[in-house]
Amino acid sequence: MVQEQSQVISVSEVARNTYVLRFHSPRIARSVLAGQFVNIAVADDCDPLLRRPFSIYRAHGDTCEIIFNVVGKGTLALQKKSSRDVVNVLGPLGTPYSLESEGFMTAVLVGGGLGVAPLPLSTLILRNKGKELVTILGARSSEYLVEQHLENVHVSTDDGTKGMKGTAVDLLASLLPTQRWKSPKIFACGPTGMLRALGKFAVDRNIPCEVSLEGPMACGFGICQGCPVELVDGRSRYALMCKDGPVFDIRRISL
Amino acid sequence: MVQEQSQVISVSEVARNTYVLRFHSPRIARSVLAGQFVNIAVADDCDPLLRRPFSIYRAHGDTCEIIFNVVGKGTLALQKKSSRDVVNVLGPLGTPYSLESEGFMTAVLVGGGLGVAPLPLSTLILRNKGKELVTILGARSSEYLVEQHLENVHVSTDDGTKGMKGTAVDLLASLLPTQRWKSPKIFACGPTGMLRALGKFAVDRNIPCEVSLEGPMACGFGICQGCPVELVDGRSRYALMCKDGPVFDIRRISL
Amino acid sequence: MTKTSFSIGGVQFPNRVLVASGTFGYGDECSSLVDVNKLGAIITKSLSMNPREGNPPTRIVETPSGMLNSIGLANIGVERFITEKLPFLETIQCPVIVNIAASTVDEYCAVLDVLEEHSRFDGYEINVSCPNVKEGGLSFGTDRVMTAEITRRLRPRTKRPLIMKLTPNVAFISEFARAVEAEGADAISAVNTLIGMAVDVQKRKPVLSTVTGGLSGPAIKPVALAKVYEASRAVKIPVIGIGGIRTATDAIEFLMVGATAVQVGTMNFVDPSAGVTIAEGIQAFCEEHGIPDTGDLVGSLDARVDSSVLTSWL
Amino acid sequence: MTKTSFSIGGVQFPNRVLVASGTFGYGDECSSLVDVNKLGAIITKSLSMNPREGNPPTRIVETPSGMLNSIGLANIGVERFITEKLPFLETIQCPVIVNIAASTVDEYCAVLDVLEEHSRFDGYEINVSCPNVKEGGLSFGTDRVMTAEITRRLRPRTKRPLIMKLTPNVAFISEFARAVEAEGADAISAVNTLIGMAVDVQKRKPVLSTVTGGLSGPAIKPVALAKVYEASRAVKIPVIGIGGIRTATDAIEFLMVGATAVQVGTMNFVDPSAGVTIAEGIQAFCEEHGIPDTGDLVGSLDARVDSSVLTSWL
Ligand SMILES: Cc1cc2nc3c(=O)[nH]c(=O)nc-3n(C[C@H](O)[C@H](O)[C@H](O)COP(=O)(O)OP(=O)(O)OC[C@H]3O[C@@H](n4cnc5c(N)ncnc54)[C@H](O)[C@@H]3O)c2cc1C
Ligand SMILES: Cc1cc2nc3c(=O)[nH]c(=O)nc-3n(C[C@H](O)[C@H](O)[C@H](O)COP(=O)(O)OP(=O)(O)OC[C@H]3O[C@@H](n4cnc5c(N)ncnc54)[C@H](O)[C@@H]3O)c2cc1C
Ligand SMILES: Cc1cc2nc3c(=O)[nH]c(=O)nc-3n(C[C@H](O)[C@H](O)[C@H](O)COP(=O)(O)O)c2cc1C
Ligand SMILES: Cc1cc2nc3c(=O)[nH]c(=O)nc-3n(C[C@H](O)[C@H](O)[C@H](O)COP(=O)(O)O)c2cc1C
Ligand code: FES
Ligand code: FES
Repeated sequence: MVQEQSQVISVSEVARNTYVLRFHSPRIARSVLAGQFVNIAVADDCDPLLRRPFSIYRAHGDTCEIIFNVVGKGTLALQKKSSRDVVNVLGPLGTPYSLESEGFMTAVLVGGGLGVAPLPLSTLILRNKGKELVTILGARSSEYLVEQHLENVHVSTDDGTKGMKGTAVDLLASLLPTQRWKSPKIFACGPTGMLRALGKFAVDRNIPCEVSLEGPMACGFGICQGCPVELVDGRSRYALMCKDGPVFDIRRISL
Repeated sequence: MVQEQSQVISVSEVARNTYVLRFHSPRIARSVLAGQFVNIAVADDCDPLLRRPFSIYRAHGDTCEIIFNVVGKGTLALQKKSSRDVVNVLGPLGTPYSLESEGFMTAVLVGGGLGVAPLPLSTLILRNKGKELVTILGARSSEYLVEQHLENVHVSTDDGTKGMKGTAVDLLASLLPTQRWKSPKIFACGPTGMLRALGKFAVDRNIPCEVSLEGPMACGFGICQGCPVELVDGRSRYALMCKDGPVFDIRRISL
Repeated sequence: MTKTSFSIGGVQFPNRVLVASGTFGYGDECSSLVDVNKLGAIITKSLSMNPREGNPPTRIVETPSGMLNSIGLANIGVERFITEKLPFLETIQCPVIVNIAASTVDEYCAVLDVLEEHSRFDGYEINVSCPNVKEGGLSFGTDRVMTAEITRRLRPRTKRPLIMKLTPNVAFISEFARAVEAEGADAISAVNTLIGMAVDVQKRKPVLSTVTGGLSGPAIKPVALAKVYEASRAVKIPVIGIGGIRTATDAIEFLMVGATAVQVGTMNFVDPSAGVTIAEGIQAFCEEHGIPDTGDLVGSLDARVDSSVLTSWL
Repeated sequence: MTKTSFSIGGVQFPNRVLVASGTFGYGDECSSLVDVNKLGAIITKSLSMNPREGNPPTRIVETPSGMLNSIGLANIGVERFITEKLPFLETIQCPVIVNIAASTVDEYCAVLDVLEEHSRFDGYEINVSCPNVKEGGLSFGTDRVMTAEITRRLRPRTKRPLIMKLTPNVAFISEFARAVEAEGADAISAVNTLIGMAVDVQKRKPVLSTVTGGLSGPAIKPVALAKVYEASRAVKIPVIGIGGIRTATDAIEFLMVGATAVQVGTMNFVDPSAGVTIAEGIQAFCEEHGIPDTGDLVGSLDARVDSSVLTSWL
């Protein structure tokens, strides 16, 4: 975990209301693992006060990228950044996907909406590991889809404008019987509702599944205790989303 | 007084740390009088919360200009604006210089530092009225001087890098005996310390003098009662800087 | 079409967004910028018996997401108000609530008596955040007995709505709410400003001439909301929510926690039409959610009260 | 070279900028990001006798220039603190103040007794913003008698500095300051969070699971400053100023109004090295102004006290 004053390189629109911010951050770029995030100070003044968390979308050489939707004042401020600006970035934060594990042969990457964010970095690592790769994306409609830097992509949209009409979980359910995935494991990211449905699907079929969660955070590195995630059993009632997560084995948590 | 959503046209640096912001504001541009000001909303969010007051520097056609130094977060936000931005402008506000009065023949415009702000608009009006014009500027050093759009300019700098070494008041004092100004009247703007010295100078010599003041404001149009200016006599103890001013006859107020 | 009107003490208000005392002058100053008839009501600057010059400069200072003021209740006094401002107020339709400030209980009564002679006024809001000169200048508003006493003395003098405006600078605002309800107040306004301070470190002096002042603006919204929640659960009379309201969403938060109406204060300085925009925003929210009456929002919060932090750990 | 150190109750602190309880963990979490030895002291997260899981989500929400929290004093309990955190704390030089929370007076005593067995700790800060289970969960901190009682019971159990941390949610903090001074507290910390609230209007629910929570951050700075001013004028013991400190200038404001030292809270979440930066900034200010000792700033405000708004009109 380091704090870097990062020069913004570019902000570009890659899909409807969807932006990629690229910044110079050598220490984070070199150490980040797939599923980890950064916490970015978006304003100079006091409003918005807190940093904003974003998954690392891509990292190459000295640069990192995040991908985001403009949903409020913090993301609006980020969208307005240009190469004249510097942002203060804290990272890499959190527990990554356990992509290095030997316990699976096929990685099924599932991204709902901007849940695509941690998937390109995951793809890169999985490819190097020589794992089989399937990517399943869900989006509201085709104009919101971000399919770059992924492999073996299957697509669903809520309105049917591209791919299967339905959710990413629907698509997964329809694919599963037809495909011959050798010892699959799901790595997912997306809205809580989707993760809940996906979790049920995976547990019912006994497919291992790791999900990356989202929720309010103040510090992002474990000192405020502001980000509890309810555990289903274990010694403690809560884990911290920012430190013990954002990636959790679906069987450990209650969504 | 109107409230306009004004398209920013440009922000340009005209002297050291000194910027001119030009914006499209037809209703204000057409009605503003010299010495009046606008109150500009600088941020979308809550910090900084209040508008920032600026004298109108120039107005032509549908556009207005203000000139400012970056001194804090509000002026920093303005400096960062570009032609992609819109600012909300309230104006024109306040009581202008009484340039239309018959009581003088020579207008001695005195600007200390960014007190030059209301002078170009004054120059335009005085020129149309056929008045004699003398302009006296004071600045910290030559790089801070803004001499455009003025007439018959005399300059002083604190460090002597241009014109007389000394303050604008020193310069005025040295010019007065040598010039043959027919029934002069001073119209000044600048830091309170300078206005105080200038006021004493003018009152001692019985030269009429109007000054434009600066100070904290919340609303800028008379509803918060936040901007009292102490009066030397009269029915009330205070006038409102934003409404009764910012221009006052120096004999009416206690600085 | 959503129903937006409501009534307090028999007076009908066209909508639930009022402009707060001291932030909209006497109603006439903003009339070129905003259609005041689209407001729920205008609440005037606090009026005292005699004109007050107010405090020396500096009277205001900006703070993060807020501002401090120490105006000193500068006002033209009730007589000049009648002669100079009533004529304009006669020309507009929206309700006018006159806010009264005083430094003795007798003065409150005297000001109200003058106003009672004029039929234009729709009610009174009583500012109890004033120094009680008989008690060495301590604020009436932090003393429950005095706050009740002011209510008791004013109540029989008018049939118009009597709205007691409470200060947040107390441990439990519910105690004050109950006290004024018991004395017959028609409604409560909550809250006035929080006591705060700012220092000029270069000059080593307080920024405000009076050392401390009143904090307002979005910064205080969370505190105001908690106070309104506490007050409205303690009494049956309507509570008018005030403090840091900037958007329609802010106003709806206040309605949901139990406010019957809201007041917009500091934001009038930033945007004199804030009140109208917020009133329209509440209506749009209702239309979007199929809510027939803005009153349906009032107290509609789904909260497990027992788990309030008042009985929990921070 | 400016003198930056000072002492409270015989303990020497290297500088006047401490990190506030609950905003810096137990001291070890941030050690990779910031040189903790450059802090005036670390104040730990509040510790109770037994571990506490904390409140259900949602525990935090951002507000204009601030945040609300309802952590529920999630902590590992004093025993695990000793076994898991003491080893790290032994490796650093800066003073460590342990903050204690409890729901009975006996529990405060019991936690302190455990800590007394370890020489590493330089003092105690007592968080009285806890629900008093014997009184139906009302906060100890808004009850002057209970606040005094906790002090009285703890005082004889330790020779180390006993710092009572007061809540701002009272009308007159000076009364509480005097009460704990009379019972032998070595110092006062002021302030804890302001009670506040936020609503999710789409869900019609409070954002926080506990309905209300504690407001902190720059938004509360003006209020905290006024409380510290009031408290420090009421007592002779040192007051440690807390609330919304973001910059060295903010910290100097607190020192000038009378704080002997300050604590940085919420800003640690935004910048874990805020405390160190602020300590350096205070020193730079002193050097620039030819001030030989940061202590010369303490109470150096030039204020005409009689004109405070407490005895004036807002
Ligand atoms: C570990 C982690 C990784 C994330 N990665 C990404 C990413 O790669 N790309 C991306 O676009 N977003 C990501 N998010 C969510 C992102 O942090 C929020 O969208 C952002 O903070 C919103 O800031 P804002 O100021 O624009 O919105 P605000 O003005 O704060 O809020 C606008 C709306 O967004 C909701 N919201 C705010 N914060 C969050 C949050 N943390 N989670 C869910 N909803 C929220 C609010 O409830 C509100 O409705 C991530 C969040 C976490 C916790
Ligand atoms: C009627 C009027 C006309 C003005 N015209 C101009 C103009 O044409 N050009 C220009 O550059 N400035 C002008 N000013 C001053 C300008 O409004 C302030 O410089 C500006 O508000 C500072 O905002 P900020 O957020 O950048 O600074 P802040 O962060 O608010 O403050 C930075 C520093 O500036 C000081 N300051 C803040 N506001 C004022 C103020 N109103 N007057 C004096 N000092 C202040 C503060 O005390 C602080 O030291 C005018 C002010 C008034 C009242
Ligand atoms: C500059 C100013 C002047 C005020 N004057 C009065 C007043 O005269 N009487 C009164 O009852 N409240 C007065 N108030 C308090 C407001 O009516 C309101 O209660 C408070 O500002 C909180 O609301 P806000 O955060 O929306 O501003 C004043 C507030 C401000 C900022
Ligand atoms: C997330 C969070 C947790 C806190 N936990 C504690 C705590 O355990 N004990 C305590 O005495 N104060 C606690 N506080 C209060 C702070 O120590 C401090 O008094 C308060 O936040 C005001 O300072 P600030 O505005 O600088 O944050 C906490 C504050 C926050 C924001
Ligand atoms: S966000 Fe602070 S502990 Fe997780
Ligand atoms: S700034 Fe509000 S009355 Fe002058």
